[in-house]
Amino acid sequence: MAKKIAVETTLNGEETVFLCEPRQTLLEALRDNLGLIGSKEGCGNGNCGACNVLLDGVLVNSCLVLAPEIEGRSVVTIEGIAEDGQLHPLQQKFLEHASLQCGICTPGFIVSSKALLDDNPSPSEHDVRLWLAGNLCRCTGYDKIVRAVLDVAEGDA
Amino acid sequence: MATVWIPPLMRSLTDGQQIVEAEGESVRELVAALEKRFPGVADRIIDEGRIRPGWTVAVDGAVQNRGLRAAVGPDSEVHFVPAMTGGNSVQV
Amino acid sequence: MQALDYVAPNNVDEAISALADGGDRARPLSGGTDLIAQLQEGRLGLDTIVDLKRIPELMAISVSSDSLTIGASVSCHTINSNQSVRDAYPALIDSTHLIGGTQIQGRASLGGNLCNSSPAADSIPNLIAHSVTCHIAGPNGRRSVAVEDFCTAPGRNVLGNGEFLVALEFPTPPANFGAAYLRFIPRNEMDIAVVGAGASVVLSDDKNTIQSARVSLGAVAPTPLFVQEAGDALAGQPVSEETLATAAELAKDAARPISDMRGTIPQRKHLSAILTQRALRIAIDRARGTKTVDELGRLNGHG
Amino acid sequence: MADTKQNGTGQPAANGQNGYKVIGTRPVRPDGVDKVTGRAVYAADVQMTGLLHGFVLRSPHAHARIRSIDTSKAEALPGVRAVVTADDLPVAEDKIEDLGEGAINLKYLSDNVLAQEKALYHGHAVAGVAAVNPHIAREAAELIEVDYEVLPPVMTVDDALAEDAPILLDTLRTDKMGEIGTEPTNLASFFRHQRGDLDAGFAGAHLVVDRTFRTETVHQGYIEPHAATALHSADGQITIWTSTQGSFAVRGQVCEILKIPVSRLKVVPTEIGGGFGGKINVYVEPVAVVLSEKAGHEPVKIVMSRADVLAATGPTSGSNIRVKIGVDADGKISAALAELYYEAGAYPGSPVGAAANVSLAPYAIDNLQVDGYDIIVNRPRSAAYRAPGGTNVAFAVESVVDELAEKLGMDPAEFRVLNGAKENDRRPDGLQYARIGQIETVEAIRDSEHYQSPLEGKYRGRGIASGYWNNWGGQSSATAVLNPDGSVNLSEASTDIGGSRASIAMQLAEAMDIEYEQVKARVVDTDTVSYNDVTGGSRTTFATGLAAYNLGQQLKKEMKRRLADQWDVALGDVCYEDGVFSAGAESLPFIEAAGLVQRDEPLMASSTVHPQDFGPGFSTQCVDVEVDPETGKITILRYTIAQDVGKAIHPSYVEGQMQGGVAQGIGWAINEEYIYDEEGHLLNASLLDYRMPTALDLPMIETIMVEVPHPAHPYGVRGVGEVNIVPPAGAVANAVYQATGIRMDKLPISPARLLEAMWAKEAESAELVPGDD
Repeated sequence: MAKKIAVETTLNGEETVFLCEPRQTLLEALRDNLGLIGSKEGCGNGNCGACNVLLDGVLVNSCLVLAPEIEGRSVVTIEGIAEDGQLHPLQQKFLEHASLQCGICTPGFIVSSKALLDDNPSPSEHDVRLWLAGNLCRCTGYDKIVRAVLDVAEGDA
Repeated sequence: MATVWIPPLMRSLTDGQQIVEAEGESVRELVAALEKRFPGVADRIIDEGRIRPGWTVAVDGAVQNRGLRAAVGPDSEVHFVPAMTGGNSVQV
Repeated sequence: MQALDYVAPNNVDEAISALADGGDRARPLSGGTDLIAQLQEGRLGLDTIVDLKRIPELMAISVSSDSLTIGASVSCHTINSNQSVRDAYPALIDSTHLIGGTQIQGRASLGGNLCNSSPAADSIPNLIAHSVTCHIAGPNGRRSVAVEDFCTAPGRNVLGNGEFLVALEFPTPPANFGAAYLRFIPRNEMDIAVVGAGASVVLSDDKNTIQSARVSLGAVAPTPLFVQEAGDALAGQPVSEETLATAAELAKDAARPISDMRGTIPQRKHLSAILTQRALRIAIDRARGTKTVDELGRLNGHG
Repeated sequence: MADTKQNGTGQPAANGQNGYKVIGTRPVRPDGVDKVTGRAVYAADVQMTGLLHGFVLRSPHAHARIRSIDTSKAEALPGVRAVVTADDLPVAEDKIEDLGEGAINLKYLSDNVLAQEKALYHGHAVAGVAAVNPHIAREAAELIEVDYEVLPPVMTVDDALAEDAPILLDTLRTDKMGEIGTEPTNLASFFRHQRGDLDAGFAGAHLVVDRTFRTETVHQGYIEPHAATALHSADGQITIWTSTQGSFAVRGQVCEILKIPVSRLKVVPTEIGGGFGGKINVYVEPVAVVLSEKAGHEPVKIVMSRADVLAATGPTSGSNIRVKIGVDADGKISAALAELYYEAGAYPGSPVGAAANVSLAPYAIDNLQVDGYDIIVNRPRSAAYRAPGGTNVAFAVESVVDELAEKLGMDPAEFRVLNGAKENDRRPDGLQYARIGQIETVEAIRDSEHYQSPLEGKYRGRGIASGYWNNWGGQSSATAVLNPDGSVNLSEASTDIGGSRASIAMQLAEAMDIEYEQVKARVVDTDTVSYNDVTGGSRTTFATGLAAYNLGQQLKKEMKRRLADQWDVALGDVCYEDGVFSAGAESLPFIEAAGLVQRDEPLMASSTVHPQDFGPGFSTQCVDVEVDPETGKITILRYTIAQDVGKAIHPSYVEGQMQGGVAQGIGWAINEEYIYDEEGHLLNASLLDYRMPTALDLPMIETIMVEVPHPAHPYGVRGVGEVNIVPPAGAVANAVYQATGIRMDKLPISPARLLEAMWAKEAESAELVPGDD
């Protein structure tokens, strides 16, 4: 079996050290080594967005990052979106708008939407659809997801 | 007498009749009555003592969970049709 | 995925020696959006991954009076976020906004897109239209190659053993320069180009004559195609739909596509002309300083 | 009278309507917070001590005889704990069993899980490996040596029915409703619905349109890949944690495949990341069980890759369809014929039976014939997909209907009103409809702001189409425990894919006249409640909701009985109104009563139901498209769906079902398809090249919930999950015709296909108008 290496990182705001094999993706390390199951694998090659996380504040597919790459960097996953025990406004609005059906894509959508609103606090419907085009949802037809994001954006504006 | 709609592929057994009348208080009795007039019908509808897998019986517009034991009224309309469930339908 | 070693050199020399140590079972890693996906599929027999993103030179964007230099590992997201690049090279942003979705752009780099050397790569026709020079480092020192000469076959390029791409240099556009990149995909995002077209023009001062032009196509040949004859035919011609149609026909003639699951030969030939013409129109509008955002949006499916 | 209302802002409504307190409101679902915070446990999220990881080796060939399998090198790899092949499964009988989800041949069921003599599609499972991590399991699988004799592939209806076609299954004989053929064949079954006098109907017709159509294989496309963890304990007890639409369906199938009694197997449903019909059949579950046993009773988890999901699970049938419809001078349909050839995949069981019923269902037709052919080909065994078979045939029928209306000079909505099926008319298989809402859905579209507004611009077009889905009742079981604080624990076994815990809890709350928040709904395992059919067939809110309603009635009744005893009054004197029990001077709010009635004895209720009177669903939809004449690409500009929903329990989730079905239908219409090479290799087994719609490919989807209450449900519920996917392809095709003048007879209407059709049309008109070059 391959040798493991230690990786030091800031995970959801906490200094963290974990062991991984270099061939493990960040997604695998998060789920299997660190017990953070909120990031989901829908495709394993960057085409569905269910594993999206923020790496140094930038939206990435965690299935396309090798775990050792996050040495010294900061990672925020769906588990780090709520703050001080309060749901993030996006999480709250996704619930109110029934923006999830099966829910498997939801963590990825919330992480992506947070990245969008960090980048552009008042996006248009088109901006939302373009930004979220890398996140596939098969249940909702996106309507209620886009409405939830726009609702939060308007609330912030 | 109940009215029975004969599936097209069985009409060779009923001299081409689409709809026949038959006596019976249950589907089982109805099939028995049909079998007397049109030998071979029962074999096509029943397999190992139940409605053939993949098929179902409907009485008065409703698919019958009780199959051969389902009650039939004097003015009932009875159909034998492919079963449809939550999965695919004809998995024979 | 097969077992791997991971090294992250801090400078170009360390990277050269790491790649030399690994031989042909070592591969440089930039954004990883192609490489890691291929590793997951088990398509590569590799032992060592050399992560280039800790090397400052590969992560830098620098502007001089002559040129813009973008480190080979700089992510599309970083490029998109750089206002001076956005202002001076709007056509570059056409590509960096099209490579994958937002989260792919968070990682994918121009260098990676180029070194993956897919015939359908969304950045390469654009780099050709911009007359980009590729700066390469390796065990035998440094060298430079014109971008249109970089790719040699699907998935293959001029990089020799132990060599890697350091940076891409964009000459500062002359006055009255405009460029554009367009691709055709069945969806509006998240697709591989059926055909891509990059175009650039330099107009006369009155902006009614094309002084020079470059046209390039993606996904219609084993490598991204520099259609020099189309650019040559435009040089000295007045800006008109007829002129553009002539160039479009030359692009169509130059295209030598295959039929595969993403497109047919007739479709790709046809789209070569359509996209060339559309890209030229936008390039001209940009050279003239006319707004083209709406059309761009529609053509790229962002409408 | 239909109660029609438009989708509002999506904001939670304060109160329900029509006298309901809970029904019609939009509360947050019980599993919501876990799903927005990443805590919800889906199948791949299961972790346990000593967990091994499985990998399934799959056939690289579409059609091949398996001569031998050598697993020795795989077994020798360090870290490998078990390797299994079909030889590790009990010998399955070539016999049809009804496992509650449709009749199924046990040998086919088993052979699909691990190929026995033959690999029948690219991706067919041939061996399984368990190892200490997924990487080693995969490496080991690559060391398994399979000796294949490659056979010519049979990929389409035409291939399969050709005179000298290679035979996939040696023992298969055509079943013509109980009359069994004698020759080897790829035609698994044939059936016919027929009534009236077809010849006379066509002979007397003023106008007849007769067209043939082709649709390609498509996948359900759930975002969660199949995954299962199995523990075969040393005491013989087996537990499977899996993502499924039916835990009892998994139990039934696994017990049949492994020949074990149900008492030895418990199936624990995890949260499920989408199913749409594709998570009913078992794939990796039995493999994980035998691996677990062989690996020394350690738990084994198998997570499918996306490529495997596309190559080996799910898809629904490609089809060849002929539709011929005649109308009289007034536009009334005088006769209709539909011939449906559906590709079942490697084993019999396409949804052609359901498709036959969908085919002409929206119309009242006296003279009708529908023929159905179930055909096997070297593609994955087809699985149910949202209104199975419906989208294919509705595309064909609605295209022909549109052409008829056009040739008659009639508005397509008026044509559908004139010919619309209503109460006492007959569906294609001859059964009479009870109260249905087809015409109401057409009228809702006809009168909508969308349909009434002009559509301007070149290469733009508007299309409408209707669709039917049978829906289903099925069997449900549930229990309710009354807590002393007045809350109720509702345990049910319908796995929740789209908010059904909420809609079922709401019905219990309504029945008991308590707050929604007082009901705690959870989905339980197969050891906890009695048998429960799949979440499918649009049955869950209807049937499991009915069970919840019954639980409420039982609890109220027993509470009254115990209060009468406490208060020493006659049972008939105890009233329950507005959440308060009373009898004479006695009065007690529900919450307090809940404590009082359980002083002497706890209180719980159980309910089992198997309703057979389920109401079918209809939908009519309207779409505006724009076609790029230079690329053939379709842009969906605007979309409105009207659907008869019976009664919307949780309107947000009903709208969500409508919007989701439309989105899938649009994908099917314009881009989704399986692409194979000549040898039968699936080329596009990724979410890059299997092109499901992204957020940027769709507009907002406007919903009109038409409420024609279903008479046989206490709240009028009809299934709402499926019919929405039936019309979109037809609607889009009709809109494309308006935009381009071209009737597309193939799905998907991909840019390449539409571009070619436009070229062909250009060439044709160039020929017709000499000199106009």
